[in-house]
Amino acid sequence: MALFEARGVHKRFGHQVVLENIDLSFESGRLSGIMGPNGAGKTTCFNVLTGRYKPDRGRVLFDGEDITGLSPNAIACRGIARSFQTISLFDEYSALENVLIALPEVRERGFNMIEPLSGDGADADRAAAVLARVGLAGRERRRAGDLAYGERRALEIGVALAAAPRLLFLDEPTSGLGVEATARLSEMVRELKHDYSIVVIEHDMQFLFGLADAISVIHWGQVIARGTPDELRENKWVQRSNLGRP
Amino acid sequence: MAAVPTVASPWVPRGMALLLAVMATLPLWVASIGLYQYLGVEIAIWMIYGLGFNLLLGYSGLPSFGHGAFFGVGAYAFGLFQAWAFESLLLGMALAAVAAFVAGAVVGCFLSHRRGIYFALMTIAFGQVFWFVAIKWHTVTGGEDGLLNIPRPALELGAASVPLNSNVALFYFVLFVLAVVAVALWRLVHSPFGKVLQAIRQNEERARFVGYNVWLFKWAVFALSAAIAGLAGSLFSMAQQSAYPDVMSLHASGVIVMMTLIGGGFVSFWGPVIGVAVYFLARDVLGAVTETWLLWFGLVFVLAVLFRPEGIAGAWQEYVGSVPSAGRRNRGTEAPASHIER
Amino acid sequence: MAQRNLTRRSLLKQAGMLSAGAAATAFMGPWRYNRVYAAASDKPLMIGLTSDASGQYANSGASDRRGMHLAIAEFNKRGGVLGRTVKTIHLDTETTPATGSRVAERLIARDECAFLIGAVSSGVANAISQVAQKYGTVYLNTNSSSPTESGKNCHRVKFVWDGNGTNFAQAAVQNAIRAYGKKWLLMTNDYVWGHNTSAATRRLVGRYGGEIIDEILVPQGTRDFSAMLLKAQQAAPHVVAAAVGGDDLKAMRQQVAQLGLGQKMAWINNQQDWPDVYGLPLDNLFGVFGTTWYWKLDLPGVADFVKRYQAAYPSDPMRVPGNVFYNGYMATRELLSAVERAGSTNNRKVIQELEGLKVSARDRMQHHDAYMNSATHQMQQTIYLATANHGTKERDDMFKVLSQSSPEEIRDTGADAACKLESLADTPTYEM
Amino acid sequence: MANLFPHLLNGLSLGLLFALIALGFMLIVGVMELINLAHGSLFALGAYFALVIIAPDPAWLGPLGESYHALPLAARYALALLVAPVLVGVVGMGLELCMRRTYGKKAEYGLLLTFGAALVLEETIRVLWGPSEQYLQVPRSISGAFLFAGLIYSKYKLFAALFAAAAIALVWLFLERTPYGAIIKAGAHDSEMVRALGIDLTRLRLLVFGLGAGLAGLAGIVLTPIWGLRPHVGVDAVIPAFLIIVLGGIGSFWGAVLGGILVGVAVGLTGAYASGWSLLSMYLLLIVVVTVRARGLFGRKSVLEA
Repeated sequence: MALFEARGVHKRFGHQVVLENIDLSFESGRLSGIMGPNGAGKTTCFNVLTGRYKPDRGRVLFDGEDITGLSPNAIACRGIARSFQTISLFDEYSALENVLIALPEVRERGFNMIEPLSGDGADADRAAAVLARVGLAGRERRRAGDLAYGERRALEIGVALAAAPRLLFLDEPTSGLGVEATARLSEMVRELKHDYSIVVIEHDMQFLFGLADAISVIHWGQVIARGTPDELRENKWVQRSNLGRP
Repeated sequence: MAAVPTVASPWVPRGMALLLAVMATLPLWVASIGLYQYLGVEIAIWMIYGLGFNLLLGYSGLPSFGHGAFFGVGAYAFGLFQAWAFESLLLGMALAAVAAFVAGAVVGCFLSHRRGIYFALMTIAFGQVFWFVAIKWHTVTGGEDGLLNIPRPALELGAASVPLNSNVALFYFVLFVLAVVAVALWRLVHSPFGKVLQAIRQNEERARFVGYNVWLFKWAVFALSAAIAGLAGSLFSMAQQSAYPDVMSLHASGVIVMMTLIGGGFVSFWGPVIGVAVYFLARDVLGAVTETWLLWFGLVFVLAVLFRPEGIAGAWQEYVGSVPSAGRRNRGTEAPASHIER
Repeated sequence: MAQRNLTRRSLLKQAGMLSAGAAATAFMGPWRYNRVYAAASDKPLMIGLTSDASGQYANSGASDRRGMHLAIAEFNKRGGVLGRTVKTIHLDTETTPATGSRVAERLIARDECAFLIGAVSSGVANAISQVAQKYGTVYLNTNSSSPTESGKNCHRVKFVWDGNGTNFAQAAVQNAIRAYGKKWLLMTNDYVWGHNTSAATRRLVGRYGGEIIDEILVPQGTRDFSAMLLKAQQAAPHVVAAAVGGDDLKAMRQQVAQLGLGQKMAWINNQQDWPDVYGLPLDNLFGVFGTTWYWKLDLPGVADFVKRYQAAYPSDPMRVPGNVFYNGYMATRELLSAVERAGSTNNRKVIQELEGLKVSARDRMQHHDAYMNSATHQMQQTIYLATANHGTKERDDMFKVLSQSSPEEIRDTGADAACKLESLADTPTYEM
Repeated sequence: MANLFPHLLNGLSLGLLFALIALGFMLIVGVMELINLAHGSLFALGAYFALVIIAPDPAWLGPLGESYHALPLAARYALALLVAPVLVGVVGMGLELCMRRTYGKKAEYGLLLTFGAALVLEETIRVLWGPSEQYLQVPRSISGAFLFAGLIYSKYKLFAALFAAAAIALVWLFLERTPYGAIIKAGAHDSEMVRALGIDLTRLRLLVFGLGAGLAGLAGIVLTPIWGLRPHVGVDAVIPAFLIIVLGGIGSFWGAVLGGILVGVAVGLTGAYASGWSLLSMYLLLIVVVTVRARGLFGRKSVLEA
């Protein structure tokens, strides 16, 4: 059984149908990709899957449990973490604090009002390890708002990773990055693949084709194709879109 | 891996110890600088109120323009308890805090999914409702004449009983409460709870996606802050030996916002403490000199917002920051957003 | 000079505190606040003025203060009181009771005022008097006309100089029933002062055979009265008795004037304070209202008093004194005279002197002798009913005085029962 | 039922006045996403300016003084209605110039600046004109009363309500039919788009603030003959304005108008049938509406929420 499944998901904004009868399934231990042109409904799809919007119809299942319409925090607590296309950090916090606050160990103590949450101890070591993993070792005490763009992208993933998620959603992680930084990120995600089940939205197909085990293509709010990268290279739409060139 | 620098968070940081120590000697020199003991009592009470308020405004980013309501609820609850039940200092104060907590919890249910302007407006609306009720329900509250003849019950410590009738005695008691509240809040803002609040202020949506129930946190901090306001209110009713509806007015609620911000509540734990002291002293000193003191105060306030919007604490931090080494130790620990290097 | 004084005084005080074991004594000591400072004859007599300078009574507060200043200036010209120059310090009470409390604490503790004078708002008066009673400082409520001030909120140290809502109602109700009719409608400001005043009217209307057909509550802060005035028209009463005060009254006055309702039905207003109406068109002065004094009373001394006012305040936009000024002046003058008669600023002696106060009609510039009710501490005085003075060319002659009632006729009998003064023994001694 | 009708009518006219009060506030909050707490002081300032224009101190005008005072009151009143709001608009523009320092910082700073400006303006009025009650003359043709269905109504109130309706219509025409209006509306939606259109955002803000302040001043002149005039009269205006905007939904013109009318009807009806609650009614209305509809009646998502 798939780790995560969406069945017949439907979402409308006013009169505009954004998602129509979407079926998706993501396997455990794999990196799944979602691609499609801008405005195709990829991000809305993510938002529905991670709880920001309730779908009008359809069901979302995680590990067999129906999580349709649960709040984002409830979904996050079940082990689904996500990053954002537009960087969304706690800008006044240091990089370390950004990760610290996202650790499940800290979350469990969220209503503890007495014990300090300090920058040392086991939690901090854990957080520092996450930062090291996304290439931010030595940047722990930098204010997130003061980090360079590429570093903020990495921290964006770091915050999601901190939750030790059973499923990690990455929303356009290469957005705004140059060729070199994209390559570095690609390496990092390849590393993460060993330990996490990942879903990535991208319009950079090259990036996705190099990493993904399976890809779904969304267009006009519908899944128009799915398969392995190799299979999709043969797909007409992908070829026409001129993005699938290796 | 580089060692993560430690930010020690002692129970009583040095700045706090110094402040409390200086305040403890106040009765000895207050008259010689041309002030008077009662002013010290009010300032200490409003510091408690301000610290609790800044939990909401500075730390959680929730601008409440109706917080006077809870201060007033505390004052009335204390007074009514003494009148209807029996005279008891600590029970009365506890009841005041609980009453304000309950009021805050109820109001919080309407507010906690609001942000920014809608949050501010709803607090104004609720604040007005409380004020209105206090005026209208005069059989209980005494209306605009206030609830009068509220006693200052003695502090019962086992066998000993310390009367609080003199302003000096009351001052020391208030100072003790201030110390307790300051220590508790200092712990709180460095605890996971406090850190989550600050995270919510910075980025509510991300906090939600990291797995925090933002509504519940906002609700809890609102009720908690209301409880502290109620506690301060109970002390105020003792200081004035009356409870008046005008502490619940929009104007009074606006003043606590102003004090907190002018002191630098956005950037420092101590912002409200500084702001309260500055406001009260300015009012007392300028007010005796000129009838148009509000004009001068307003002008200074406008200039402060234009040129030093981070308030006095912000200006201080900037100054300290410009002097190498001198204040390095301090600043990380005192600002709401801590362990930062620039 | 002043500075040296200050340091010397504070040094003395510090030395005193330290020798007495500093804070410990104050902390543990029994609560009996006896403040007596040896009154060196060269030490100025400090008086704290507590009338409002901002908020809705700012304008009346200023007039109140001018009255006090004139009385004090007249004493100082004669060499002060008991050989001491009288000095004043004013702090704004902001029409806010909580501020009144703090100001009173400050004036007593820091500025060592011998007496406190001044109030327009009853809430503020009440807050000040509670603090004053704690220290034993004599306080004069000059201009707040709430019946509670000499009723349930009376204090041994507080003396009330204005006529109150009940007095004015007493003066008006019986005549109005006879003249206009029995169906009365009450318009009541929805707070304590309004309710107290309307309760007094209600009682009297009942006693003289009238009938209350409705009561319209006016929340504090009301600016638009159109709905209430429509309602009043629909009810068609013979008399509307209004107990509306402050800014609410100012707004209501203007709207009643626009509708011409002042002529359409009989209105009984409680008291119209002179600073509130001065300079407004006469239409705004609708109905019958009370006052304690008017500058055109045909009595000896009045013209001279007006001249003294004009000489003292030549540039004041208010060219003639009104009731608020009069009350401020009279209260201050009588206090200082009482101090002279007592030969001391000691609070007990001054209180006893004031409790036995009798002022002749001539000195009061009123039609009847006045006296202090020693049980309620309210000045018992002549009350005048007046109405707008249409048909004169003189701009400042706005009132036409209709009648005058002696203190006995308008006595607030409820006050004696409601007022429980603290005993003199329970009032700390105080002397500055 | 016969008794109810006059109160509904009265509530409607009240509502138009409330909408007029909220109009300037609506423009500024809609375009600049700024809560202008100085709205009330600008409201008062308009009335005080009108006071001077209608009956200036003859000494100021020198030889012209006498002939100016000889002009009919109606002419001087009309002049005041035109000129005083412009003067207030200029003051508002001055405030906007100060405001520039706060752009791009925390939204609270703009709020605080207007709070401080409100203090300063009110106290300045107190110093210049004194604390006492002032009286604004209105021409004879619109003062006095008229009889309708057995009840007396104020002519001025009718004039004020019609004037408010006209002002609302004019602002609507301005927003809908002029290029400036189009720009303002665009600004209200999306400042990025405004920039993309090549519009000078700096000038747009100055214009909007001036216009909003001028409308506040206009409302002050119209309301003064009903409310009376004293330095702190602005407090009575800023809170309803605030409330109406939230009720109607931030950034919505019709929301503000409808919000004003709803508040007017609520205050009018409670004033007649439960007068003790007439002031509280608007707050209760707000709590009920905003609890049910988070962004008011016609509200859009606003950056002020973030």
